[in-house]
Amino acid sequence: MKRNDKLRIIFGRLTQAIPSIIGIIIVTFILTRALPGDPAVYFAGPAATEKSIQEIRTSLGLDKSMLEQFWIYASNLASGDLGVSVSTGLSVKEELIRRLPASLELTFLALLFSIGVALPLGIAAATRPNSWVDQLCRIVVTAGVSLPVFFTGLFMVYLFYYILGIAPAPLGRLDIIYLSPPSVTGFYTIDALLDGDIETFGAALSQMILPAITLGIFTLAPLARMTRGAMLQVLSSDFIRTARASGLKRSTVLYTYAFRNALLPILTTLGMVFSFMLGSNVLVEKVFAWPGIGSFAIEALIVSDYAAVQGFVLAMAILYVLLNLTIDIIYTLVDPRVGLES
Amino acid sequence: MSNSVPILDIKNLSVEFRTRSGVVKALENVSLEVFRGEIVGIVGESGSGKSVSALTAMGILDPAGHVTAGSISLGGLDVLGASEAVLQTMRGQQASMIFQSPRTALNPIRTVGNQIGDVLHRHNMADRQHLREMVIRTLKTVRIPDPERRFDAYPFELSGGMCQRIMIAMALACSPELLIADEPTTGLDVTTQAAIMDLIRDLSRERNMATVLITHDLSMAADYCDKIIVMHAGHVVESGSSHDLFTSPRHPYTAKLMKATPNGGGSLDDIASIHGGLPDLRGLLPPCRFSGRCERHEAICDSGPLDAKEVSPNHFVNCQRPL
Amino acid sequence: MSEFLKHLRYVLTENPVTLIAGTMFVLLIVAAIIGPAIVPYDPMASSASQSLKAPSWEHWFGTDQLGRDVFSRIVVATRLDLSIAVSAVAISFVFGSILGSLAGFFGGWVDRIVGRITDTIMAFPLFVLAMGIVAALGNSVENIVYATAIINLPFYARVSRTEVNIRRSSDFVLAARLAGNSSLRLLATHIYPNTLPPLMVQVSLNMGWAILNAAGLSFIGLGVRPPTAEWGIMVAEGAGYIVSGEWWLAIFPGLALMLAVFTFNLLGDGLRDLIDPRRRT
Amino acid sequence: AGRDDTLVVVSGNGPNSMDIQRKGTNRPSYQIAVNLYDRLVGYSTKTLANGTLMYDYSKLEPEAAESWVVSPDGMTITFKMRKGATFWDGAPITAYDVKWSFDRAVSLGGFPTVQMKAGSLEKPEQFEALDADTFVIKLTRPDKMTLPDLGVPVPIIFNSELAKKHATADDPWATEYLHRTPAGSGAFMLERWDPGQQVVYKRFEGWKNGELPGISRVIIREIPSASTRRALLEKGDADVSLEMPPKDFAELNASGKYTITGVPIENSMISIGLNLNFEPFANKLVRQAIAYSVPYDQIFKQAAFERGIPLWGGKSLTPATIEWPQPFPYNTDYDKAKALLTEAGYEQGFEVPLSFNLGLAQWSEPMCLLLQESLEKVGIKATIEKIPGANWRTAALVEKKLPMHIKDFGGWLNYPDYYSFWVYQKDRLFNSMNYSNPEVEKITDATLKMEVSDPQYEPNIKKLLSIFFEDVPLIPVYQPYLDVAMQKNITGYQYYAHRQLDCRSFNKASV
Amino acid sequence: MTALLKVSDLKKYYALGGKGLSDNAMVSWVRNRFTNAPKETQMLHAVDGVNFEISKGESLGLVGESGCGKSTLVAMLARLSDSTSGSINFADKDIGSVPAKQFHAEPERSELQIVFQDPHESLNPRFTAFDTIAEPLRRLANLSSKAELRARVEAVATQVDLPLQLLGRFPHQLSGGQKARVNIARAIALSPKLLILDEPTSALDVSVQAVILKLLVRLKQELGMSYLFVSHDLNVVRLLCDRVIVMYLGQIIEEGPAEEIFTNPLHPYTRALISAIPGQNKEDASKYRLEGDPLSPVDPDPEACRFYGRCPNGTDLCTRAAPVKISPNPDHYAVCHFPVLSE
Ligand SMILES: Nc1ncnc2c1ncn2[C@@H]1O[C@H](COP(=O)(O)OP(=O)(O)OP(=O)(O)O)[C@@H](O)[C@H]1O
Ligand SMILES: Nc1ncnc2c1ncn2[C@@H]1O[C@H](COP(=O)(O)OP(=O)(O)OP(=O)(O)O)[C@@H](O)[C@H]1O
Ligand SMILES: [Mg+2]
Ligand SMILES: [Mg+2]
Repeated sequence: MKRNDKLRIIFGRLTQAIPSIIGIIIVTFILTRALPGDPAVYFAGPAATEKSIQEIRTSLGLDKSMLEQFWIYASNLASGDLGVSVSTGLSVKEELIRRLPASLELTFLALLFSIGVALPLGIAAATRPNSWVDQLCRIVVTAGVSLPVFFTGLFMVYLFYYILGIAPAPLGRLDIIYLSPPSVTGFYTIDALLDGDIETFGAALSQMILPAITLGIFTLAPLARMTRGAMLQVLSSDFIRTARASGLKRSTVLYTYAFRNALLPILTTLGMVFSFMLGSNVLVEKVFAWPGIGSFAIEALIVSDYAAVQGFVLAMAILYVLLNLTIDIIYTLVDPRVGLES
Repeated sequence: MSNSVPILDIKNLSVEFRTRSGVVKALENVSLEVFRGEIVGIVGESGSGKSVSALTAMGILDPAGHVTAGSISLGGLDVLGASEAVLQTMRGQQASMIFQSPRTALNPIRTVGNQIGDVLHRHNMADRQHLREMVIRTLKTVRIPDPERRFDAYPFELSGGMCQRIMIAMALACSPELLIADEPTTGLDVTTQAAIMDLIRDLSRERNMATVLITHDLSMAADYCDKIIVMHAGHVVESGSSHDLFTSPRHPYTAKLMKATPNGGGSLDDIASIHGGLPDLRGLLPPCRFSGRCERHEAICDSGPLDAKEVSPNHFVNCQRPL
Repeated sequence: MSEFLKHLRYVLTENPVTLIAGTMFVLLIVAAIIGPAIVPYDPMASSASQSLKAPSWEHWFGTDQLGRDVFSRIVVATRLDLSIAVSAVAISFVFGSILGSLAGFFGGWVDRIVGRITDTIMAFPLFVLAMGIVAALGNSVENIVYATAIINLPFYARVSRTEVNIRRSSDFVLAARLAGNSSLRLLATHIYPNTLPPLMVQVSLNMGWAILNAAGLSFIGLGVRPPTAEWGIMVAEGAGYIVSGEWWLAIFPGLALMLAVFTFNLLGDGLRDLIDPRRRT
Repeated sequence: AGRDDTLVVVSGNGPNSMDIQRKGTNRPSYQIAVNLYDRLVGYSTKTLANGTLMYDYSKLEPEAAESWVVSPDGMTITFKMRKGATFWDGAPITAYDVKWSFDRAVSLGGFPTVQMKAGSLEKPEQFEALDADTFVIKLTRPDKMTLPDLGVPVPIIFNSELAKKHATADDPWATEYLHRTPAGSGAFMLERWDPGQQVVYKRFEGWKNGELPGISRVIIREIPSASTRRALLEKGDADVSLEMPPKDFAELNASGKYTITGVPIENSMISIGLNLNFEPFANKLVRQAIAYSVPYDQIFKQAAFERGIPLWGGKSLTPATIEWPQPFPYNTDYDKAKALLTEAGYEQGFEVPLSFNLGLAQWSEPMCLLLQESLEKVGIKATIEKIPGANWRTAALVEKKLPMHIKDFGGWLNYPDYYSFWVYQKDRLFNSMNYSNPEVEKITDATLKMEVSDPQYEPNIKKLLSIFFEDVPLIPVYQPYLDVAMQKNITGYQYYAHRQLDCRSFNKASV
Repeated sequence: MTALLKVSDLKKYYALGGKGLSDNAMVSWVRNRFTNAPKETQMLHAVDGVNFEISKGESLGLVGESGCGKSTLVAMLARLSDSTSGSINFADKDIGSVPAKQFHAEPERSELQIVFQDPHESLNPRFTAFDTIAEPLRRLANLSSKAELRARVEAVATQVDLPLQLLGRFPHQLSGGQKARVNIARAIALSPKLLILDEPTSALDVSVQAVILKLLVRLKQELGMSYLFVSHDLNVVRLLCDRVIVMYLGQIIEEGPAEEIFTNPLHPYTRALISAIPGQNKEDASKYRLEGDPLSPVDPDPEACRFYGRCPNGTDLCTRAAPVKISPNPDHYAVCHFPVLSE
């Protein structure tokens, strides 16, 4: 019965996302059409004539009215057709399937790094508020968020690859001497492990370290701050005092009692951080030659590749919705009260 | 009573809080003894140091708080000198504490059964297999109907009175020698309040526990306590048996407090308020912290440190000019 | 007023970090106001003989490819960067908090509509949305400001929505209703001002983001128009020179940027304390 | 493993199609045409002063064709196919394949068709396969460009049997298939292509149409950040690094540790375009004034880092030679500029937007900044507009609406009349200046098909050039180098017309 | 003497599924949701058919367990929320028909005021004491001249014994008693005819409580107000009120003169309530202890007594027939099948 109820909540959440997705489809459509470039001109190639441009405009359906174009786009979308990217000549779906795992793999690792650093820092700061640990933590994480990601990225390449030579060459997902593992999930590390190829796994992982740290540093601050704030609040609440008065161990009090309660606001921040990271990917991928969805988006945007931009944004939006759903599910798992307020 | 050793023995305790806005002298020279089988009430206005005394006794004072003088012995253990590990074992096992607003005093996202289980497990009262059984047994002792089902309930699914019972169950799970109840019924309905107080009294009688009851409400203290300690602004102003205190209060503050409490019958004219509020506990304070509100205040009150005077057997007053 | 100043002093001295941040903030403001008048070189003037000079006594922060003085450019850029940050944040603050307050106060369909709008914006990868807006509208300073404002709007809307929501049926609001206030007046004079302290933290964080956002746009070529000096674009351009050894081109504007973002971030808590009367002693 | 005969190339952009004849194919895809496909003929090479090999469009060499004969009237060209040459799948390369491929090029429309037209190759009827070994082109008029036009990347020979298997009624030319899967006979075969990431070639061991390449494998990785490309080269992780800013090439060259090609790009100029639709620029005097206010030297040093050949400071308004490109007779002379402006009635100056293509910001942004600064000196206030790559073509070339802009056009075939055809003739796509001059129209049309040896040719061209000098709708600044940075152990770089890597001639010495 | 306020058959139902649930309602709601899944909307009967009157100059006490609907009732009376049905007549005008959102424009707004339970929560943290007290004067009395406003505020402050130098302070700079005074001052600034006091002293220390109670009594005499005094503390109600009504789960179960309710309660619940007051005769008290929690206020059975299950006197009858009204004398009644019969 209880599970049924939660399922209903989750389903409700999904339906709630529908207007947002429709909104995104519309906004993206309008935004792409507002881009100043003319895909027909781009498509027509270097030696185009007025006539050939016109031909292409017709073949791309760009001569139709906006409303018609939207209708065609929407109905194609409904049948799962995201269109063809003008700039790469491949179907957008294909591009997304190939590039999304690259971005996700990187983002997940970055998130892992960020969580691994920010949470302990936040907890340490919260257990000693206003001490030097606290202030140091505040300054360190703020420093991380104060630099543009591309700068941090280039600087790290310079330092760790160029000067120190301890990082692998920023050549994308794998160094030249390795072959990409047979694709199952699209995550090179996981695929390599599935293939039993430890060497490739190591190579794929080492390629990710610098970009993941670059992305991660940028998100340390919101996470650590939120962890600190949430922990402070929870630690000063009555039930912690009860737990302490009952003689529970410090670690039990800190993790089983305090941290689990602080998890909810942290989770929310985590969701924000994740979508933030997906956005910052655009810049980091450019620095590290990462063949992900972000660099695809930049190129597409620059050449007014309508289908590609639309497909990209849609994929991200769906990802965002799924992410929030996941967070909601974790929420309901962590907090029995969730779902009682609709 | 006096022939045995007290379970809780606080001697000349002084506590201050170092805050940004100055040093708060929260407790000064506080002494109290609690023996097995007796219920001792601590009464006083908000901010008079009741909770601080209790928390210090349990060794869970806020990090800003510092004990500047005195000693605390709890079941023979030197609380102020003991290591955190020893104190942790002591808490819950030798002494436990329950708090006001039971709903927030329980972990909102853990089932109540598990919370009690945590305590039992911590103090090696039950192994994992028998934990549930033990918890349910504990729940029965606080007269919770249908304990099997309650085990899996979250605090928000229970009423305030029920939560307070859970708290009591948790506190008594390991059969401690001392129970400190810090305003256990504030925020509960009158009817629930009475039931909870009955429960606490019955349990401490049954188990021959030493019990400290902290409350605002003099009439409640009168109803349930054997001995009462009256605090004001970090001082113990008067202590003695309930009977002595109620029939012949000797400290002006105690007398005033009694007069201020409506107790059924009588008219509004019969009750009186106490002039002014608690003094600011930061900065310099007069030897008698009540002097600023006291109508009997005279020069002698400011003359020197106060000592408890035994005005009749086991009835102490901290006043230069007792009634 | 003197009350306020006293409080200001208290807030500043209470926490050393806030004091540092406050001092840096004043420095930034000063640089923004009088910067162009005091810099040693014309920030726009190129000089063939002076190109790519390392930091020295003449050029504290070195010179760029065109021989322009990096120090002068950084100082002069303060004004533009602060204005971008302040105006972007002001716009999203005003619109976001008003939308959020209305949603939180009236609930129902107002809430749903505002909720959907913010959800829709949030579901975009924010930086890409900003890119799209700037690419579509053209890369002028105003458009960068608008883009930044739009992507930050949901944060304000959300925070103020919850803040209003928890206060809307609080006792003091009911009391104000008893005093004869209409709903809108309640919202405007009683609830809204009380939601400001938590929003202030957001404001200060966003100021930093706004500058970083502009820098990111510069990196992909959508930043402000040259030859305008702006930290982001200087870092973005200078980043290409790190490997070839002209580190000063990126490092100094990067430091300036970091300092500013840093200041705003650290200032947040102080700002909240300043605006919250409960913190006044 | 095996890096000795593998060439690692890092580049800013990668191909977006394996079919150069496809619509929307980008510049990096042109290399496919040379590396994966063969043409009937290729260009011979010449060695430049600095030792770099460069294509010589005036001398053709056999590729898939063993020999050819031009009929005396210049109207028919007959090719004999090379014996024994095969496609990768072993099928022989026949005249039928050539016929199908050429038909395709002139039928698809768009870029390949236009490029074929430049050599007077316009309709399928012009092509005939007499038998498997004999291919005939019939011309409607003799054209000096026809043969050179066969060496450009467009007229490649597809494995027609294979391609036809993948053709459909909707797609008779198998564009979808060939877009992803090359079907050629070139010196290299495609090992893998990860769009947006890398292309890997491996040597076609059965190649007969030339000398077998010295490198057995080529990996071309896309690395968007130019400074990373430089770092990779310097750390030895890349053998060849492409598309870096002129400054990096200049510095790497100066270090002496790398080979930098430094080939002047044929028929190419970095110039400033003045749009005649913008009122002040309609006046020739204003255009000349601008030409006198360009800080040539400074741009050459600070934007181009001297990676090119100066195109200013010519001696006289009448050209001495028909060499192209050649310096225009202008210098930086603000006084003269001011005088001209006053004469034109613009002594107060005016405001003008100055645009550049964001994709070329590395050198065009500093160039614009310097230009802006010196225009200020003659009272002209320029505001700089960055235009993203894709919009550039729309704004500059199709709508022709940019008043003042940086141009980097280069023609594949190195004739001034060819340049004029694309850039100076009225309404041409690359005539972003909206320039039109009846005399230019006339001379260009006349000389375009004329043999260089024709006695009419030189005087006509000189006339044409002097019009360019005088009218200056386009102010050339320098002829850019095509720079490629290579490790010292890499030899055999050859500059090919499409400016992309021709991997066939590379050799790698082991270090 | 005519009734100042007459409430007839007033009801307030909340449809469940919305937000803002708390306390017991939440519990029962959760219970309902998890045990039986039907999705038709359930109604929470917060106030369920309440009738009573308050005369001019009278003070009426309202007691009842937490969650029994006191605050809900009071909010309707003060026109802060709309009722589901029933009427509220105030000075012979049906004010219940004016939507709460528009009531601020009615002349009755100034005549009906509340003092809330928590003196801290009911002060705007950004308003000084002066601003708070001045607010109703500005809004409802249209006092705009600064001097006049100040004079009035100071007069009111004096009336509630609030030292004038405290007027410039923010709530967090005031003590509990002072905050209570500011609240009272705000409420009486316009000399309302009816002042509702929702547990005005429960957040205060005993030491302050007495002063505030005395102040209230004094003000009532000075201003001739009527009081509706909501409280948990029966001792206080007894001191202050002429008449008392006792509520249980949204309904009035007993009403009568204060003294009589205390000395001679009819309803078993009232009886239990009184015996739970500390300081009573101990032996007698434990006989009337209530066990368990109240029933759910969600869709209660109209045919059953809502106290059944906790009631020491309850029998089968109580689950089958709605309790009946018995009235030993004209101004005292209870609703029960088995009232406590006086010895
Ligand atoms: N963490 C702390 N920091 C600073 N001062 C404190 C702290 N805890 C308590 N105090 C001060 O110590 C004094 C005594 O507080 P305590 O909580 O013991 O009062 P109490 O008698 O329990 O009051 P209440 O009835 O309100 O619970 C008060 O003046 C309080 O301000
Ligand atoms: N907005 C609401 N929506 C749904 N139910 C509500 C709402 N407000 C109150 N209730 C429910 O109505 C019932 C009456 O609540 P009310 O606040 O009036 O009780 P009360 O007698 O004032 O309690 P207390 O003494 O604790 O203040 C409760 O069960 C409560 O949960
Ligand atoms: Mg306390
Ligand atoms: Mg209430």
